[in-house]
Amino acid sequence: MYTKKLMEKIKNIIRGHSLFMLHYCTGCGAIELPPTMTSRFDMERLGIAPMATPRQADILLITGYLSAKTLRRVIYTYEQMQSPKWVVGFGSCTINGGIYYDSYSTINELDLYLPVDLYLAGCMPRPEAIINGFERLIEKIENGDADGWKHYKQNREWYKKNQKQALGDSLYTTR
Amino acid sequence: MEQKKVIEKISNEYGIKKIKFKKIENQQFKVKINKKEIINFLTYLKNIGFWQLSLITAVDWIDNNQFEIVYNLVSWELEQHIIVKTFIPRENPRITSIINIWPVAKYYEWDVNEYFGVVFDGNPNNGKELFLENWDDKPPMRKDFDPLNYSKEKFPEKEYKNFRMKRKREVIE
Amino acid sequence: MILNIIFRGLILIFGAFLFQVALSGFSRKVVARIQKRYGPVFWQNFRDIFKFLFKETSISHGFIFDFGVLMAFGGTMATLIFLPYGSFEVIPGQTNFIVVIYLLAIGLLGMAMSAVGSANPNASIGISRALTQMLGYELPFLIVVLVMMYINKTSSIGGLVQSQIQNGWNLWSMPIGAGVSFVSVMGMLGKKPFDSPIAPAEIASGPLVEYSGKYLGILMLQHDFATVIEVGLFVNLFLGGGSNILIFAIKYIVVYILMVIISSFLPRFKVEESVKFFWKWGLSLAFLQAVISLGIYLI
Amino acid sequence: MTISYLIITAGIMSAIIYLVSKFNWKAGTILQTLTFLIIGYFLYHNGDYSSSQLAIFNNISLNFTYSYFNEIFLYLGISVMIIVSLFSIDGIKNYQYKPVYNFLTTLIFMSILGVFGAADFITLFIFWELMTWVSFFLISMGKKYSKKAALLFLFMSMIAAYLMITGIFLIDNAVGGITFSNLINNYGSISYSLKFKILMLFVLAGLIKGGVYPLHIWMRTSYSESPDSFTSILSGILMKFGFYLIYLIGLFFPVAFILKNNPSKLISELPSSTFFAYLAGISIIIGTIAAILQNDAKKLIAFSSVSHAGYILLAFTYGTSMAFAGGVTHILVHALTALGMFLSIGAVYFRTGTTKIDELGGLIKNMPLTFTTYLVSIISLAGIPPLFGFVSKWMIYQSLIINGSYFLAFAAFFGSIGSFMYVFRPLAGVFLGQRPKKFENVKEVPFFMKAGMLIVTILTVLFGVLPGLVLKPIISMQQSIGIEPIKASLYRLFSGLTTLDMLVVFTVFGAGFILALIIFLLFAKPTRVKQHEQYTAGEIVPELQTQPSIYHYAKNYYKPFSRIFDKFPSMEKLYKKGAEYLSSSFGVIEEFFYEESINGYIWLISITFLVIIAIRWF
Repeated sequence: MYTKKLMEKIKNIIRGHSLFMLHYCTGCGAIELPPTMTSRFDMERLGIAPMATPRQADILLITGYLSAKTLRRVIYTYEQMQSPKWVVGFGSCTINGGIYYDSYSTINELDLYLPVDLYLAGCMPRPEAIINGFERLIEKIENGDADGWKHYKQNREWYKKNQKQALGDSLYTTR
Repeated sequence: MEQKKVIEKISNEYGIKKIKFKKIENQQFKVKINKKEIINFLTYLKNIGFWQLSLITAVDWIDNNQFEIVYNLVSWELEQHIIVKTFIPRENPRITSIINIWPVAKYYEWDVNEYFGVVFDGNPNNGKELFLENWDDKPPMRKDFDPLNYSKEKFPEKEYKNFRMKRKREVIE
Repeated sequence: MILNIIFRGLILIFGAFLFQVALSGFSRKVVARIQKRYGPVFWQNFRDIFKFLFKETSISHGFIFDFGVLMAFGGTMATLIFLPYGSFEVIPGQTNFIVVIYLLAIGLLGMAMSAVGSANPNASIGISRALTQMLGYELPFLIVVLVMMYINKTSSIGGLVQSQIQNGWNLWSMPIGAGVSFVSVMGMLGKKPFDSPIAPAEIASGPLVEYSGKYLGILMLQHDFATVIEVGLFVNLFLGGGSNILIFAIKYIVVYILMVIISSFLPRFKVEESVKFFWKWGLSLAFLQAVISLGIYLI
Repeated sequence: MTISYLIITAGIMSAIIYLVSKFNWKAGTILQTLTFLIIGYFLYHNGDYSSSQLAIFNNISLNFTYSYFNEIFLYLGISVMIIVSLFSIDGIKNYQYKPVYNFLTTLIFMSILGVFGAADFITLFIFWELMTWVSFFLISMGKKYSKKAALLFLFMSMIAAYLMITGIFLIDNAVGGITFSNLINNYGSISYSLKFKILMLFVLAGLIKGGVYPLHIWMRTSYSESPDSFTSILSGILMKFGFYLIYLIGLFFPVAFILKNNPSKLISELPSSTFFAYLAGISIIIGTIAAILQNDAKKLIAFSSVSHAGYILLAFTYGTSMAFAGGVTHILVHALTALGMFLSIGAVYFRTGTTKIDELGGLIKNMPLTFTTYLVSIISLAGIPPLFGFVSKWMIYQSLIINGSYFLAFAAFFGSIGSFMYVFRPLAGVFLGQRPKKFENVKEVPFFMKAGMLIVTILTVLFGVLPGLVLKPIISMQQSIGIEPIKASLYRLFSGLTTLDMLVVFTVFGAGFILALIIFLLFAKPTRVKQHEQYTAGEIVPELQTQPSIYHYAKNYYKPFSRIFDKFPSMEKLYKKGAEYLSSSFGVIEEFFYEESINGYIWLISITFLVIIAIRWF
């Protein structure tokens, strides 16, 4: 029992310091990522690197507003990622809709559809804020608090219900 | 060619006297025309050099109970940009498609059809899906459509009971 | 005897794992410094590999998807055995160059099979590019090595190392060939100008597109082992191996870091461009080296 | 039991098999398999190294021999025929004329015994011609354009036959007899220029049959259009007749081989062997590139045969003991692998009705054994270590390295690496990738087809691990014809440069695989997903499944590569242009050659024969 806990702790520490994020930029916040990744702020020193496919990625970044049409793809992509996996909501649009709060085609709150582990507030958050946010995420992962993927698995029906409400019944699910 | 000459040419050559041209800029002018004339007029314009259709769009004049269909044509030889407008009633909006003159009109008309509900007779894509997936309300660009209401209904917000606390996840019914 | 061989084989595989994974982590740091960044810690690659191995879920696209990965990983580990490392040989006398080159191909074939077995078109495109590029980089390298084997009258790598101990490094005796082989090895490793098979922004990391969790971890290990073989071949063939394993390792590090530095400031070739590059410059220079060396040898 | 009796038996059995097949085709095919098995058994068990004669008229007889120099070819022929016949028990179900097919393949078997067992040139020629005519009918039983393909095959074979019969007449003129022993005894009396002529005639005939560039033009159409199980025979055995001829003539005219280890003699005697070695190198390169660019699986393998014909010719004309043994081994390798590839593609055709790579896909789920056969065959063909193909390639490379032939080595390496590209294409396009909806219910082939493929697979692996099984008869063959034999034990091979131990290679590979398996099993178990669950930049694909080729990347697989060769000429087109020019110039002759029916052509051939006979005897 103790060894299992220790093993889990080690795994979490390893996971926290090796985060691959998916290159699936959905909104305007993606423009803040290049400075975060390149020389000035250098995200790689935290062990965070961009990845091209959801199969290899650990973090799904939702960078800003998310239209309903994109949400369908994002859900599909999220389900293709392998757990443990984390969702980071980026900018105020993912929190409450932001300036698109009354749009007929963008969603208001991401947390209803995907289990968000970390929100980065701002419109848009500066690279410093992003780095700060990621450090917070690493901390959460190391402590085992970032368990959105487990929550998604356990409360699948609730999430599916919300997704269907927003997207209609023709939502494609993988399993 | 100068704008005046172009307008003169169109007024002289095209049979109808009543049409009024209005200058917007040195190289841009607009004209309002009857719905029945639209095919003939556009064909004529294409023949004298306006061979590029750059946009078809619509405006919802809800107070007049009318849709305005706008055709933007460009001529690179005459160096002019013409905006042709026509009005159709808001109830049961129908107009003849111009895909036989400009094949590219298929997509512009499809777009207008999806967002305003205007039916283009002769366009095969009326009523099909282009940008909106599983749309279940009235066309969204109409003035009587309320986006805020729709957004509240379709994309609700979660209510947080205790916002300051470390947010524990729980299923909210 | 057999137990001894097994033991030494396991030691070799484990040592190669520690060495190369740490080195490739270090090379990330080198690249970062070239780009004026701070860069990750040198054990970052251990974290990455173990993170993937410890993933709780991973997906499989069927039997061949698993089998190909095992074939690639197993074949590459087997190839590792047939190379001399300084004075360290796992099975004495078994260092046949042609066996090494062809066993290495097993890794590629297994990987190709598995990737295409995932039925993702991106993977297929990547594999078609990788195989096409292979026709480019292997030929100049093999021609140069052929000259070397002809002159030294041996085709075992151990024999070539021995002859270099007597006659001096092949790097000095055939410098053009060494240069050609250096570029060829960069092609084998898929380093920067020749990385069109994995082009992440273009075909979503190509063959690797469908791999997740432990599959990806295993393939990262496989890539590291393949790196050990390919760079080790270069060190053995041109830099005279090493009298002990430490000297071998130092030479290895120099060659590898040099490759990393060169590739860090180069853009990417299109695949037919890289084949043409290898055929135009690589082959002609390799044949030039052949003529020169043969002339010297016959005189 | 001498060969002559076996041949008579085969002849008689062909009639019986035909009758039985008329009654019940399956029984006929089983009888055919049994016949081949029994004949093979008798040859193995009762066959003593001896010569025999089969008298036809009082003073004309056919001479046969069974000895070290041809036994390996005899066994190769018999085993290929047994495997194909086993495969045919279920495999010829869809053919139109099954009894005739069985009858003709039995005749092919007879001609194989005759050609490989012949002890004089006329016997060789008679059975060679029997094979040509029977093949002509067999090819024309195939697919849509098979008649045209058969005509082209016949035309090329006829050229080969004319060359050969002229050579035989020259030999007869020079030494007064056409038996092999007669030639050996009187070899010294032939003048140098005559030797050159005879050698050229025979080698050219062999090259046509062997399909070496630029005489390969019959192969593409004949291979792709003929019935599938016959294609395996065609590439497995009949193509090797050409190389048997080269090998045979090489024995008597020691220009190609260093018979008594006298290199200086080789150089002074004839420059032709270098020429042929370079021709072989070109053949390897052209065949490889052409194979990479094909879309039809059978055409692809046909061009790969051009490339591998180049390897065999290269080994034979290269002139070292090692290369020679490598060439003979490569004949066996190519026979086995081509058999495996054609049988598995034939099995795919049997179930799906197409061999176009871009129309198929994902068949591994339905046909695992077919896939395994194909996989093992291509690994062997590409020359990857634990399998048989590596042995022959290793031997050829060793001899190239010892002598430092750069261009030839370049060609050989090119063919070897290029073979990865072309063998992988059917693997990716036919067996892997996305399966179209219409092939969802395809089943694995019936039992006997499976059995045939399984035997090929097992043999390929077995000979790879224990190459000594094959090398032993080759060593005795080399001893019997006076070449210094290569050094080899059951699983070890020695060249002047290094030692190859196939068992160690195999064991290490196996150990590596097991270690990989252990590491694989240590970590969490994966979940299986459906084939359409793909990374597609977020797009969802199940709807696309109705359009098969959209999501299966098989069309223009090597498009970037083919762009390099956009402006290169094609030999076939060149010949066609030449033919067009000729046919427009010689309108009268055209009527004979371009007749829709083949009557005119047969008439022409008969006239030619009559003329030849008339000149000879009157």
